[in-house]
Amino acid sequence: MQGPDVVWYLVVAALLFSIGTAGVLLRRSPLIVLLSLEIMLNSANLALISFARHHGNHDGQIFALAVMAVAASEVVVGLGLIVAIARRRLDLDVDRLRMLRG
Amino acid sequence: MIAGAWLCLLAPLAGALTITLLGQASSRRTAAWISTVSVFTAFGGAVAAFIGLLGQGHEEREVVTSAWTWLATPNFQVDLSLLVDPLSVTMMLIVSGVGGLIVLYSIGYMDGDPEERRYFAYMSLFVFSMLLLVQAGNFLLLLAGWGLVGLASYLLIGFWHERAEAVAAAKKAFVMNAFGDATMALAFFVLIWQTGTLDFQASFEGAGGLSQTAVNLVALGLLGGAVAKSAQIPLHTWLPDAMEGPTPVSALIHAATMVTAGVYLIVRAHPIFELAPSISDLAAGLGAITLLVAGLVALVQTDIKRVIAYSTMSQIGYMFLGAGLGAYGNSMFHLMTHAFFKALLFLAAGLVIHHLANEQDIRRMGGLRRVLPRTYIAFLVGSLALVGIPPLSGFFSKDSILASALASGGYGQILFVAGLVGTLLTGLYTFRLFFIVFLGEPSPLVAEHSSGHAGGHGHGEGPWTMTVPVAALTVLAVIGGWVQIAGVWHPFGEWLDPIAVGREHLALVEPSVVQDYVTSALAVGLGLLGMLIAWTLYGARTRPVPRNAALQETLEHKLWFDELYDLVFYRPAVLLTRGFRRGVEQPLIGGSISGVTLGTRGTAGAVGDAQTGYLRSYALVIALGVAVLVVVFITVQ
Amino acid sequence: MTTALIILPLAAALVVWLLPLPGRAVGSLALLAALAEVALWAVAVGGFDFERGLQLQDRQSWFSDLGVSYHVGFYGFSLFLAGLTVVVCTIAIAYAVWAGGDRGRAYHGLLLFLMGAIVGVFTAQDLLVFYAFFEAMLIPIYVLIGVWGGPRRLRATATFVIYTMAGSLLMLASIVVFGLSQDTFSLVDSGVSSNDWVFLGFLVAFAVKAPIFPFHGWLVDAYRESPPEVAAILSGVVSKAAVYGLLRIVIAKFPEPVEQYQAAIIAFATVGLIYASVLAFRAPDIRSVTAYSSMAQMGLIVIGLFSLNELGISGAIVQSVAHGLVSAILFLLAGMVEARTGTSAFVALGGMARGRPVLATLLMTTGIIALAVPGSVAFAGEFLILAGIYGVGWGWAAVGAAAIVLAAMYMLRLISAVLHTPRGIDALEDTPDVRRYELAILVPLVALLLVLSAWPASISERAFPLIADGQETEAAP
Amino acid sequence: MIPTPKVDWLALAPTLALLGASGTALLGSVLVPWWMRRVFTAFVAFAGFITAGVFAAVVFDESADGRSLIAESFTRDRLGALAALIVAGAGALTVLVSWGENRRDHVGEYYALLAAAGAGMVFFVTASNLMTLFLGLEWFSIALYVLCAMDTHREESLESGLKYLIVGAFGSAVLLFGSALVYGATGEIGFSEIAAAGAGDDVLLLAGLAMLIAGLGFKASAAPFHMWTPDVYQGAPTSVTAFMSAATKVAALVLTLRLLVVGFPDQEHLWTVAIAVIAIVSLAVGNLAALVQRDVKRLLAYSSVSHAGFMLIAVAANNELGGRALLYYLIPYGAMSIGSFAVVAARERELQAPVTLENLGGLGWERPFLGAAMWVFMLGFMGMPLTGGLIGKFYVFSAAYEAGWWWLIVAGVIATAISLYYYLGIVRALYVRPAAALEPAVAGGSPPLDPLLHTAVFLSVGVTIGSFFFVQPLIDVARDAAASLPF
Amino acid sequence: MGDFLVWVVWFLAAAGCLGSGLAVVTFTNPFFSALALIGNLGSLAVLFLLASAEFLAAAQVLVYAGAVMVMFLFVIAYLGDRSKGIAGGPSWVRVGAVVAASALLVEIVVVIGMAAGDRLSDPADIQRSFGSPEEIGRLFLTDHLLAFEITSIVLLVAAVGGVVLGSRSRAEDELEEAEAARAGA
Repeated sequence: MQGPDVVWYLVVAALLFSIGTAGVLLRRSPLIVLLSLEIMLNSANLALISFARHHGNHDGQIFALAVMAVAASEVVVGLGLIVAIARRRLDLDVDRLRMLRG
Repeated sequence: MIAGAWLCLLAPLAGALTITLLGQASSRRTAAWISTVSVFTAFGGAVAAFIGLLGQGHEEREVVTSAWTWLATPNFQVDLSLLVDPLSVTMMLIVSGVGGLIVLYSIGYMDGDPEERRYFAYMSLFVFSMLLLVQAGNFLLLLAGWGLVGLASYLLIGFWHERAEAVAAAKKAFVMNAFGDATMALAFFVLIWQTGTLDFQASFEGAGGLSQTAVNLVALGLLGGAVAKSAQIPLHTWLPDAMEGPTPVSALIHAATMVTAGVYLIVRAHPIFELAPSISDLAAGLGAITLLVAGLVALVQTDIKRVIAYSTMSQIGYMFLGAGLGAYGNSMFHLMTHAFFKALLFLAAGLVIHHLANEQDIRRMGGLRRVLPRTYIAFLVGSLALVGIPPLSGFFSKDSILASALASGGYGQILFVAGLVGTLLTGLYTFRLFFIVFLGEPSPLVAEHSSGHAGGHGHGEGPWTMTVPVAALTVLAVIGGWVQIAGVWHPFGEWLDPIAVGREHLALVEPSVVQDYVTSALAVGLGLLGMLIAWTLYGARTRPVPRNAALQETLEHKLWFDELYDLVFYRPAVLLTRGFRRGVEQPLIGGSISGVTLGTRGTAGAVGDAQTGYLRSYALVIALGVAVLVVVFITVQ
Repeated sequence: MTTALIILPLAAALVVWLLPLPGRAVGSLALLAALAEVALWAVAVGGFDFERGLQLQDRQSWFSDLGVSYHVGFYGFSLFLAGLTVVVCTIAIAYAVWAGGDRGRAYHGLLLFLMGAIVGVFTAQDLLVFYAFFEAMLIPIYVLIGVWGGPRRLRATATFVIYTMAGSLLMLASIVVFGLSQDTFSLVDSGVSSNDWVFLGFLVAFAVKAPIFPFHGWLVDAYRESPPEVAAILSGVVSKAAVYGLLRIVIAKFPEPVEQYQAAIIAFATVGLIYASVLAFRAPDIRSVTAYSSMAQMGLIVIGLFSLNELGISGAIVQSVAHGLVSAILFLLAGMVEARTGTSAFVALGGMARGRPVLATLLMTTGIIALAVPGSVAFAGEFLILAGIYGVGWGWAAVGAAAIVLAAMYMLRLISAVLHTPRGIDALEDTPDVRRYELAILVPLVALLLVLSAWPASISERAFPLIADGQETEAAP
Repeated sequence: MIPTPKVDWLALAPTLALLGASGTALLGSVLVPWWMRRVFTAFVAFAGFITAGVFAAVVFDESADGRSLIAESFTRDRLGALAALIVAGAGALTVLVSWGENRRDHVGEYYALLAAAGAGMVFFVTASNLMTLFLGLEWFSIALYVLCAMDTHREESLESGLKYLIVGAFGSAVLLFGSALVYGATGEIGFSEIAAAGAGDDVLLLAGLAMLIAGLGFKASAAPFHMWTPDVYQGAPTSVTAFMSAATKVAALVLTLRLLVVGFPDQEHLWTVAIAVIAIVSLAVGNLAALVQRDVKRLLAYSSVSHAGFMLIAVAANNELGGRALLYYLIPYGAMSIGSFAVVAARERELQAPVTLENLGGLGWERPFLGAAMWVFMLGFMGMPLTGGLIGKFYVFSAAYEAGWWWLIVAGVIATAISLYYYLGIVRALYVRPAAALEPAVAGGSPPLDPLLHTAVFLSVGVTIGSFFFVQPLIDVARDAAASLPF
Repeated sequence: MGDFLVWVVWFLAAAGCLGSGLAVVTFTNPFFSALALIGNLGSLAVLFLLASAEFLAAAQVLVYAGAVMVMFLFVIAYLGDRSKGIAGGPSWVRVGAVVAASALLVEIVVVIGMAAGDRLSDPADIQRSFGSPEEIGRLFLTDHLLAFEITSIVLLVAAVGGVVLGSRSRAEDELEEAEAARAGA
């Protein structure tokens, strides 16, 4: 089964990575920022997996699997934090969180 | 002999220290007596040294004694050493002898001043310093004494420190002398680097091998010091102002001893001056100019002490003239007699001032002859000696200098003429003063002080402590010149011989007897002429005093020297200070600090502002950082 | 021995800080420790052979991979600088006891610490040890000025510390480069270097410390805002760290660059000398005059050092000691005057001599020694310095000699403005004279000056041999 | 039957000790009665750190020759052991500092997470492939995210947690993508295998390297990846800040050194310059921004940025001396960091308010010990004598010189000069400012003396000063540790 | 033929992946964004499959789309409608964001392009079992044992963190009581 070679995958990964980056940098809702981070991590996963296929070794796949778990962990903590913030009746807007600056 | 020398040096120092350390523990009188005794002890030491030296043959009359090494580096050494030779012993005798008399006089003069202790401590310090100067066995120690006498002079001129003029005068004296110190120091540097030593003998010997430029530099430096210390033009302006000090101070420091140190220096360093004839001529020329200028300025002064001060300048001018021409013995001779009669004049003037409760303006004086008859006589003797009327001391010494000038070739003869003119001026200004102060009817001021206080509380002609020294000096002023009579006997010259004339290889001025007599006739004649004019104008008042506004003003302003120095040195210095402060210190030094501070703070503020608190901007900076890093890495590889 | 000299004050400082003693006892303890230090120094002098180089050494490897060791010891000249340190610091502590400020434990402890650090500087034979002590001096000074100083102390301390630290950090860079290129940081084992940049790093550090024009921006504020005894130490002793550094490091280790930059350095020092003298002449208060005069004197000392002949260098050492004592006395006197009148500004002073003979005598004596009246120890120093620099160029000597005249002008102005002329508004009739205890503080210093004036050779002929074999400077004629 | 690999338990012992402590504390937070929960969990955590430290010491002693284990998952060598030791020490001190916080909620979880974070770092410094690197990083990061946000009643804490989390996750994502690129270029994830793959100047590898540097720079708070640092340090509970400032830096810097030296020797010409530039930017930004701070925690945060710059100079030197310098520097730096934040914590508890330069006023006189200690720490940060800070800077400069980077020395010098101003500002606040304007502590006077915190401060002072006097033993250790890397 | 089908599927998946990714970033409502992310993850799983990562594709669907996204949606539902637009913040952040994102894109694409003709041109031969659960599982128990264990620890830590942050604390209660009291007064 021959499909597109690794370069195609990588281009998709690159596009996803920048989409994710743009999301993190542009969105004010912490929820969407978290989602964008997931996209970034997944783009890396895509790259890892395609490289694993390209090199024919499993390290990339294992790595990607670990990344999934890590991504899940980040989400858990992130959501917990968002819940905590929401519980304090604070605006869910990363731009409003700027008591600390200067 | 050596012990005598050390005793002579240290007794006054001990006196000064004792008075200082005792402080309030001693009464004011005690302090005065401690000082007097210490100075007379010094005189005793000097006499002992004198006798000791007399007992030696001519060639052995040069003894150096060292206490310890004063300053040393591995290859350069200066000892704390005294030189006892006829020249220094002469000076020791003059300094301690005249000094003792004047300190004794001060007991009466300063009686009642609240800070008498300080006065006497300073006086002792001065005598010590002056003795250090004349006994020093090397140039550096001489410079030490040189500086210390300047210091003592400063302290004593400014003794009445509440008076702004006195303080200013003291500072002026010190600073001008510091200038002289500096030029001397430069001369010593040349000696150190060229000869490796500052000992008199060794450096004189070493100086023989130096280039003419080097010798000239050394001589010039020494001359700078001498000129400053002896108030010769152009560094003379401090001396008249120094009259702000108590009168005995003027007598001791600014007439008898310290101001003549310049002459002593030239005589002491004569081997160097002989190697630098042009500088010697310069010294003689400066002396001549000074004696004329001072004589002229003295004509218009109205302060009794200032008149005498200018006369001092003038007389030292003679000594410079003589020393510059190589007549060292004659200069020293005049130095000695001048010490007697000038001290006498000052002390007599002090009696007058003391009597008139510190009034010094001669325009308010007159007719003191009747009030102070003994003072009158003393003053008259002093004045006659100053003018050089035989057989008083000044006659012999001044004429010997003029005769030497006459014998010194063309340049000497020009100076000879100047000296003669000076004699005329001397007669004129001396007796102008004398006639105004003592003759005529008592002025209101004099009358007031004579009637009300006669025999009252120690005014009159003063207590014995004051009159005895005056009497002694009167006698000395009369007989002081008899130790050397041209063509008859020369014990003084022979005494100084090993120093002044003992070196065969040096040509020395030795006037013939004829020249001596011609000079005497001319000088006495001119002196008498001066006195006659003075009589006409001020004594008998048969003629009005001729006036020339411009000349008068010029003389009253002392030829504008003060103004010139103000313009050339003081004002630029002030401007420089202001320029430094406003142009460098504040804008550059201070400004650079504030500038850097402000700049850093500004940048820091900007960096702080970049930390906006927007979470997204933090991520953005990371993203940009990564982007830049990647670009750099893949392009540079 | 040397280590004991360093440790004693430091240990005393610790004791003073840690023991909860009452105020009086603290002062006495500190003073006692300081006196013991003086005694220890005297013992060190007794055991010192002035004919030889480095002695009383203590050496202990500190970290070997870079060749750094704790190495201290004395040369003849550093022994004198250390003596100056212990004497002035002891007197400063005595003064502090007299002045009796608040928080005595901290204060006395800091003074003792400072003392130990300065002694350390003068004995260091390893570059890093030197740097450590050099910087350690700053720590107590910062607090001493910052906490107990005058109203503008904050600015003064910030400027002072940052200025000097900037200089010494450059020195640290130079030390690193020098030490690594030599494979050792020992001043004894290392050879010479001809690296201009390294040389300049050291030079700038010491130029700031001295200070030499134009690195003197910290000077006046620091001296004016310090407590008097701290100003005394600062100008009298701390500035001498620059002398030690210049002599022990710059001149000894960088013969080539020194020769190359000699004229420039002398020129800067000379400019500073004249510049500071001129500014001192119009400065408005005792402390400013003393501050600028210190700067002028340091300029002179640097001139002496960079004459690179034995006359100039001996003179610099003599002058270092003389100036250390003189400026210490002047600052302490300024402090006493301030304690009486609340000011040291000339406009408010004057006429203090009348009825206050002791004060007058002390100030007068110190002042005239400060202006190097011939015959004084300061004169001896200046004479040697100028004689030394004359060998380099007569023009320098002439300018230096002119500075003597300027010194006379500003010092006499100071004396008159305080003691003479009509009474100032703050110099009241009943302002007391110097009292017995104060006298006991000042007299030792003044007496020392007088003794040294009678015998300056005690220092000048013992300042050599300077540095270890083969590194002596060229001899005079 | 799958043959399980042989596990070197000793090498893992420090990590396992802390993990065990974390687990025990976690259990304790549920099972132990509330009144002794704090005592129990704190003790367990403390014991865990101490045990980890002891194990690390043993590992250090027994690992003269480093070797990588389990298919190059991690390495047993002295570098890792020493770093683990420092982290463990920092953690133990942090426990002491934390005690007095009187945390009422989640106290057990707090200590559990602290131990877990410590475990993550202790593991992280031994990581030797990109995957364990990433995992270790996330391990302690996630624990730290939670710790930062743990004071859920304080908005600052929440804000700092969220900022740390999002920016941190972003940074991890970058690092991850970089790892992927490196993997793509070489087909390997082990550091030494990457080097051995000989990818040379492959652009994929270079781009990946750039991203890895950015990601690690983020953790080390090196500018320009530092911007989270001040906000997070300021908002987080102070004891957590103390831990982060010391331990995270140790972990991140040591691993940066390991990764770059082991994994990218062929790209040395690129990354040394990059690290050098980052170091300079960190020095500049950290010091300048610190100048204008009023909040002491924030100020110290910027100061930690600048110190990251200093230590990166040692990394940039890329020589054995640099490794030594870094490892030495970390010891006094860690102590000073924890110590200074501990003092801030003490003041904070006393005032019940954030500590600013203003309300630090007079601390030096009111609390002589804390004041003197803070003074020592500031001197250490400045690099003044009597503290290891001086020796640290000295070594860093030496390393830079040996690498030929004289301009890094100059930059360091200028930066230090600037830093004086704010460090002295703190000293000035301690001693110079009058305490008159000070708001008194809450009613009832000052809180009781906190012996544990004082002990921590005392130990920090001891390390700070001791590292000045006893350089030789420390530098021997650092040299042995640095010798693990193939310079 | 098989290849063509693979290409079609690949393109569809890639397009879906990118489109849903864009949707995640552009939707204002987090709920829709989350849904879009599920699509994104799903299409990624297809790509994984095409890249011979069967086990991962499965895991992706199960773990991610299944577990994580459910949690996401749950939280979003709990928080209610909190739509936030793209706009806001300083404009330089927005401009910078676009610049940075596109710069990274361009760079990575360029890098890939440069590498394409070089290292990435020649894929390795793989066996059929490549990416199978057996292979992955074996590696997880041998070479990558440690990674496996650590993954679990990370998850555990995160779980604890989630609990800690998600639950109310006493301090918060007191704060709210105080606020309420103040509001009441």
